[in-house]
Amino acid sequence: MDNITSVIAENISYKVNDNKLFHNLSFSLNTGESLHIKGPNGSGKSTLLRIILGITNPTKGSISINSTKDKCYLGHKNALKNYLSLDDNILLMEFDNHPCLKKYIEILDLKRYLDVNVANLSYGQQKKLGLLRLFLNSSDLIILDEPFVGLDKETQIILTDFLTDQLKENKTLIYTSHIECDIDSKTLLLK
Amino acid sequence: MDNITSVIAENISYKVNDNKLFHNLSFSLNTGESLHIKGPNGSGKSTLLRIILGITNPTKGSISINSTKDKCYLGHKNALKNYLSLDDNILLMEFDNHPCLKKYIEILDLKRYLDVNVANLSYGQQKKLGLLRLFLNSSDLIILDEPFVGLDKETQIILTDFLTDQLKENKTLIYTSHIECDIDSKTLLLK
Amino acid sequence: MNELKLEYLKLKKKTRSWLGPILVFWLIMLAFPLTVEFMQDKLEIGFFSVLWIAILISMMLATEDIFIEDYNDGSLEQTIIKNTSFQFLISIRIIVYWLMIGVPISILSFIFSLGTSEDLLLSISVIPLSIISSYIFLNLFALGSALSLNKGSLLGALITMPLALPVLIVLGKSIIAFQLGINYLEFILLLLGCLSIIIIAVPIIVSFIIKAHLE
Amino acid sequence: MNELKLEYLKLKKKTRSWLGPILVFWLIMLAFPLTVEFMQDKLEIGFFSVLWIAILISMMLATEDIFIEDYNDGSLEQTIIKNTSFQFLISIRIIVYWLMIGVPISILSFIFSLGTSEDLLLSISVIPLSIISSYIFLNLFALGSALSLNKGSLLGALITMPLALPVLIVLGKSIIAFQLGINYLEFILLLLGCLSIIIIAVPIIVSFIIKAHLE
Amino acid sequence: MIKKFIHQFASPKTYLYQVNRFYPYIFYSSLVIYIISLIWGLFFTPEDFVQGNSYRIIYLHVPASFLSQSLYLAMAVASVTYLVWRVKLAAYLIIAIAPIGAMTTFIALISGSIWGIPTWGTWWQWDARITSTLILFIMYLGLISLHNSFSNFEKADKLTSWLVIIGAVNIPIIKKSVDWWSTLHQSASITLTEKPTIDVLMLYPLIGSIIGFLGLITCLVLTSSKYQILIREKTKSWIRDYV
Ligand code: HEM
Ligand SMILES: Nc1ncnc2c1ncn2[C@@H]1O[C@H](COP(=O)(O)OP(=O)(O)OP(=O)(O)O)[C@@H](O)[C@H]1O
Ligand SMILES: Nc1ncnc2c1ncn2[C@@H]1O[C@H](COP(=O)(O)OP(=O)(O)OP(=O)(O)O)[C@@H](O)[C@H]1O
Ligand SMILES: [Mg+2]
Ligand SMILES: [Mg+2]
Repeated sequence: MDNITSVIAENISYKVNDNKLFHNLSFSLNTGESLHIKGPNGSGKSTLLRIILGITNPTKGSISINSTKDKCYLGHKNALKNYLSLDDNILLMEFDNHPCLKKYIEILDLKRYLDVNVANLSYGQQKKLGLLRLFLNSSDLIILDEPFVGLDKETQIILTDFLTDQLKENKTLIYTSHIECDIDSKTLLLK
Repeated sequence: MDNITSVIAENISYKVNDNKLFHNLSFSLNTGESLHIKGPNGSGKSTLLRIILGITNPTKGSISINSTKDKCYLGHKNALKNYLSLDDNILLMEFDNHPCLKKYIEILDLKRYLDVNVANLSYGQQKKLGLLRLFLNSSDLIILDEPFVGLDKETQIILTDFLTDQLKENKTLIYTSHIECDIDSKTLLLK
Repeated sequence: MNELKLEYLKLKKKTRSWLGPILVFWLIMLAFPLTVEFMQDKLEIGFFSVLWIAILISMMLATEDIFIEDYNDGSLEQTIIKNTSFQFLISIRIIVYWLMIGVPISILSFIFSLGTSEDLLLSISVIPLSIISSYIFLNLFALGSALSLNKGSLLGALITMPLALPVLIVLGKSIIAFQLGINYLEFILLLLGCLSIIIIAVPIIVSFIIKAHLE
Repeated sequence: MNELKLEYLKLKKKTRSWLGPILVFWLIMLAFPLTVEFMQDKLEIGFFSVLWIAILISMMLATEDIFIEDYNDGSLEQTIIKNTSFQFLISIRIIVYWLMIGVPISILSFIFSLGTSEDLLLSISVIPLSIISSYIFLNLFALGSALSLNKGSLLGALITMPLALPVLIVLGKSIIAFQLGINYLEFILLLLGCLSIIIIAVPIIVSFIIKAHLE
Repeated sequence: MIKKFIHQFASPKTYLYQVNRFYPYIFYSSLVIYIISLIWGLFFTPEDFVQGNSYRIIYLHVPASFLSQSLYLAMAVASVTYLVWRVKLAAYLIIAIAPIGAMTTFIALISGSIWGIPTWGTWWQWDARITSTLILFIMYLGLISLHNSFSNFEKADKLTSWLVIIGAVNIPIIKKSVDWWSTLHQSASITLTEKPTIDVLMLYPLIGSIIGFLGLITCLVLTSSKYQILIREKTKSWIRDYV
């Protein structure tokens, strides 16, 4: 396993309206490594992830990411279209021709619901559909914001196994989760 | 402790578009008792809660609830107004004069954010604000759909303790949760 | 009236929802004389037609998200499981919208019509018409909005359009009646009659529709 | 053009979003002659004014939730972190809206104007005007919509209104120019000029605004 | 008893097999009838004394107008059946008929408008019969979108049936409008009780065209109801055998 550095954060700080979320944070991650960002509610975990993604700019410091591929991100919001059927949503994610699509639809037990509108799916089923973006990803860097929320035990295990496999394939993983999970990872504690 | 029956469900069934969610379900709960509805994603837990609340009608069967007070319900959605500050949201919930308001704002660590728009709060903070409805409730029957989602460890414990106290005060509790919690309750397994 | 206050609070903070329709009304009334080179005396001909249409449109805009926001964020469920009357809350909300949007627009109507026709009596006669009609339209479009809670649905537009057209016709006729000095009051009474039916019927129907949507 | 297909798919399923504005356009054009007792020949006077206003309003309605839905459901974030150009996607979306709403409305404009003026040449001259103006309006209001991503904000309306009025004036003048047989083409060229600037500028500004909102 | 009978007969499965059996007969015979009456009406009847040749649009207008109402009545009957006996097939029929009803009403409106230009000098008049026909058209569209706006089919069926029944008051209004209000529009020229007020030479082809049109539209309804059954029962095992 060649350990190439894939994410380096140097002295990043962030504050909104005099609310200092974090200060002089530095870390670096190699490929194949995973980082679990921990901290109480409102400590700035999601914000840090958005900074890593480049959506938000840090007040100070810099982030560099060693990959030209698209990042794979899943946040609190699922980025699904409520008024479209499951099928159409897969089309929108441009996964309709993905070789593994069938397999994961099967695994996640969504097959029966392909023509049901997303609005009618249960909370967990919507989350599962959102997770398709992860399961079918083709990127080096995976960033997940509370991926286990709303999933039943069985799916949580499937997800953990998948992530462990991805790490073996030398991908980099950064995630937050208030739910314990068995992924071998470094920890970053905020506040 | 006088055990009065507070919820009776008789032979309820529900189906949508030939998708039979549950069939001939019966249970009864006394005051001071708690029911944990379990089941995989999409098994109809949320739907069952909505049937108990009277929002959805069961296809067959009947539910009777032995209380004239408002029910206390918290679903997957927080029923908050994004564009209003925390303060205004509390006003909308009509809790602005509640004697315990201050205490819980303190406990939930929301004090600093009273004039921040809900849209800017973190996921867990929004959930906490939604939980105010529960903490300040004045009803006999408490119905919660995955209340632990997105909360940090500390808040999860606060919530568990609160619910245990409520049960001691002879309230009835019905909830679903994929996250384990230490509430002494009956179990109903769907599917 | 705590409900009234709370509804007011919510609407007030959504500047776009209440000031938006008023601005659109203003835009239309302003755009009308700009787009054609009328002589001042001819302007009056199309003016009232445009005025009624502008009221119609701004009321339609005002009601666009009158229920859908509550539907999406889960507030409707909280409202329904309460013991308070749902119909009552719907009426209250419509009244608040009317006070915050309908009434200011009626005053603007008066000003614009005074500016165009320079006939004080005629302009004053516009006030009751626009006040009543804006209330009627608000109710109608609130109904339409409830019917279209589901994004894909056109039901709202289909049902409200045929109901709105007759009101427009009556409005048009009232002005002519006023100008000819006949029947003006009868038309006002007719509108009030419609209004009184609508005020009672709409909250009932809307509450029924919303409950059906939530199920 | 996979992007075009996907945008089309999304809009198509939201019947209300695309058919709604068309119906409103239709409603306004239908309401206009109903509200005033015009002679057929006088009808023409106010007609074009109402036509341009109707196009303006329906384009405004069309763009109301052109970005806000993606903003609320988290799709915008997914789009931004992709390597594909965000500006390009915005242009594509506006084009799809124009094809699904602007173009049908232009055709309706032609039909209505033929029905009113019974002058075939004049009605044909309306087509390029409405096609170009609907595209301009769509771009303008898309900008407004991006500025108002935050519900409380009126910025969008305040910025787009002053920009929309000059277009309305030019539209009004073009028709008169056509009727008098002068300068019609110059006006078309003027509009095309505006359009070409707007087509390039709006996606850039909008992508910038949206990114600022997401931060 | 009745209930049992209805349920047995009206199972989607039997319905589907029966439809497949009779479909070709209905289709070809009505096609022949319609074509013959059209040819007869268009080429072998004299020019109208007042209206000249334009009256010949009657062979489209009258059947379409007639069917637009009959289809609505059929929907009303199906709605009652559904609400009273809970026959699923009836619910499928309602939603199968609605688009076709909308289509025929549209044809009636368009052909009437076209006819109006030479005879009345205007293509539209806010006259009672025309207005109520327009309302019928809007009602059809409304029913379709009502059904579409609920994802729970059962609930959609129930609400739609109620609305169909409520909306049925419009039908007598259309029928009687010409008698209640004096209007531009023709009053009925063919009734069951009185002697027709129309020339016999036009009458037979007209009746023929109505029957033929009726048959053709029935075929359309059958096809669309088949399609509806395939969608709604797609989870049932017998459908898989059928397909
Ligand atoms: C848009 C305009 C029109 C509409 C909506 C319309 C609608 C109707 C309707 C609903 C019927 C009743 C069919 C029935 O009772 O079964 C009908 C019948 C008829 N219409 Fe029209 N019509 C229109 C224009 C015209 C025009 C312009 C004419 C000719 C001058 C015309 C001539 C007739 C005749 C002769 C009948 C047959 C009457 C009967 O035998 O019952 N209609 N039309
Ligand atoms: N405009 C603002 N004014 C004040 N505070 C703000 C503002 N915007 C955001 N914040 C604060 O910034 C923090 C953002 O936290 P973030 O969403 O990153 O938390 P988190 O660690 O992901 O929490 P959770 O576990 O609840 O998801 C919150 O504490 C929020 O209150
Ligand atoms: N229109 C519909 N067609 C088909 N299935 C539907 C329809 N509406 C709802 N359902 C199904 O009904 C079920 C509703 O489940 P519900 O939301 O009650 O699940 P849940 O047990 O709360 O799951 P979760 O743990 O994910 O919250 C889902 O399986 C959903 O797919
Ligand atoms: Mg977070
Ligand atoms: Mg659930």
